[in-house]
Amino acid sequence: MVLLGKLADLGGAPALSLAGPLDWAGLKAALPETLSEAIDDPRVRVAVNGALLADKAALQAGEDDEIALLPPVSGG
Amino acid sequence: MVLLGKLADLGGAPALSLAGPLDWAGLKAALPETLSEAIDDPRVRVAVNGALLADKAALQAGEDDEIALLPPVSGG
Amino acid sequence: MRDIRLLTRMFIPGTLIGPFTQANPGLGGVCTFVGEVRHDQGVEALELTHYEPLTLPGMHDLADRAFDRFTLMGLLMVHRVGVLRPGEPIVCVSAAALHRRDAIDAVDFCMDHLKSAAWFWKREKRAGQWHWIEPRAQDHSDLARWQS
Amino acid sequence: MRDIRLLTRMFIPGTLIGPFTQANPGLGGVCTFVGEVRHDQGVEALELTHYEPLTLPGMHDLADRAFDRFTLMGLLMVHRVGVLRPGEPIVCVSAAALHRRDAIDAVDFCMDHLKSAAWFWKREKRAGQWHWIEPRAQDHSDLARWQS
Repeated sequence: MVLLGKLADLGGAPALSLAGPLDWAGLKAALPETLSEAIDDPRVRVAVNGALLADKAALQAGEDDEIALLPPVSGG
Repeated sequence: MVLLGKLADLGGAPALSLAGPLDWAGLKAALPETLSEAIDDPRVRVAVNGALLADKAALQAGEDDEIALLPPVSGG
Repeated sequence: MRDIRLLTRMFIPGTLIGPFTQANPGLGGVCTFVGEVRHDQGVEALELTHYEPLTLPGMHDLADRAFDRFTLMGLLMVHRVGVLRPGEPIVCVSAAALHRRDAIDAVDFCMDHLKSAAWFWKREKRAGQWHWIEPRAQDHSDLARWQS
Repeated sequence: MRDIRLLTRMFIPGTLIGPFTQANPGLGGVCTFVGEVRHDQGVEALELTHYEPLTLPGMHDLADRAFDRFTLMGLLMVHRVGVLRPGEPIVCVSAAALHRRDAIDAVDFCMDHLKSAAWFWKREKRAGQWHWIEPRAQDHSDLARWQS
């Protein structure tokens, strides 16, 4: 799993390994609490293997999938 | 007197010497007919010694003044 | 001529723009914007993080939209990632077109979208500490200009 | 840093823009537009006539208005006069500012005004004959964009 921007600080690292398969509830349960809460922000997007999910709550990731958690991008 | 743009073609040269003093009627009378007619176009501006006249019909130029006849500038 | 790149090292915009201009013979005009890291009070460095699988495709998608929207001969879009010092170039967008309006508007369009819709996260170092930069309301109003 | 020039000889825009950028340390962005003589069908050359006592002061007046209207650190405005061949640069406007919107808008503003309100008369040579270029309606609509 890849954590971008300030989510990397909350996760303590830019990448984490979690055991799959994972749905959204399973992912949140596997993360530190502050990170788990932060990714509920509707501006946080989720990508699986480089493809953005339209609805992150519909996440279904397998053992070898790369999940990216993407906070809002920074201003100019 | 300095003729710019296509007015130089009508005058046959980019510069002419005329005897002063000259007002607008005197200037028009001293020029070739096609040029004299062309400068009546309201878009033609007149400058004396580098200063644009607000009303070219009010021209009053002395012996050593430089009169410039300026047609509309070209498009981009 | 289309040249879209993410660069991890310092670059000199002139070394990109000269060849880009040469590569578009017959152009009427070239508009170029170069953004540099500002010398903001107390800022020692700026770091840009990106997510490779989204960032570069996102820039290509933006280039596609610019080519659809404007009549362009060429588009150069280069963005730095990594750690930058104040004064270093961070972004360079150059558009070549037959007519100046297309060239200028394409650069304006790409910059507004790169700044606010591209996948970059920035943090700046002040007094030895890194601070994340938040989204800005201004960026959304810049984008709204193009939604007609 | 303000650099306003009429040039009678061929110039290389990069040789002006590099030093201009260097002369404005601390800038956030530089926008540059370079216009070249287009390879229009059958056009062999373009000649620009100017009237020295009006043209250069007119460019300085335009620069004054750009500085009044936008928050700029520097402005470079260079225009060719004389006989030019297709592909040669004819105009280069570069604006340096803390913020990109000022830099881009200042270049757009100066180009719209240079093209239609500056004292240049152009003629082009086709099949060995010179033909004067008339004013265009498009230029007036470009100018109207700034009258608010």
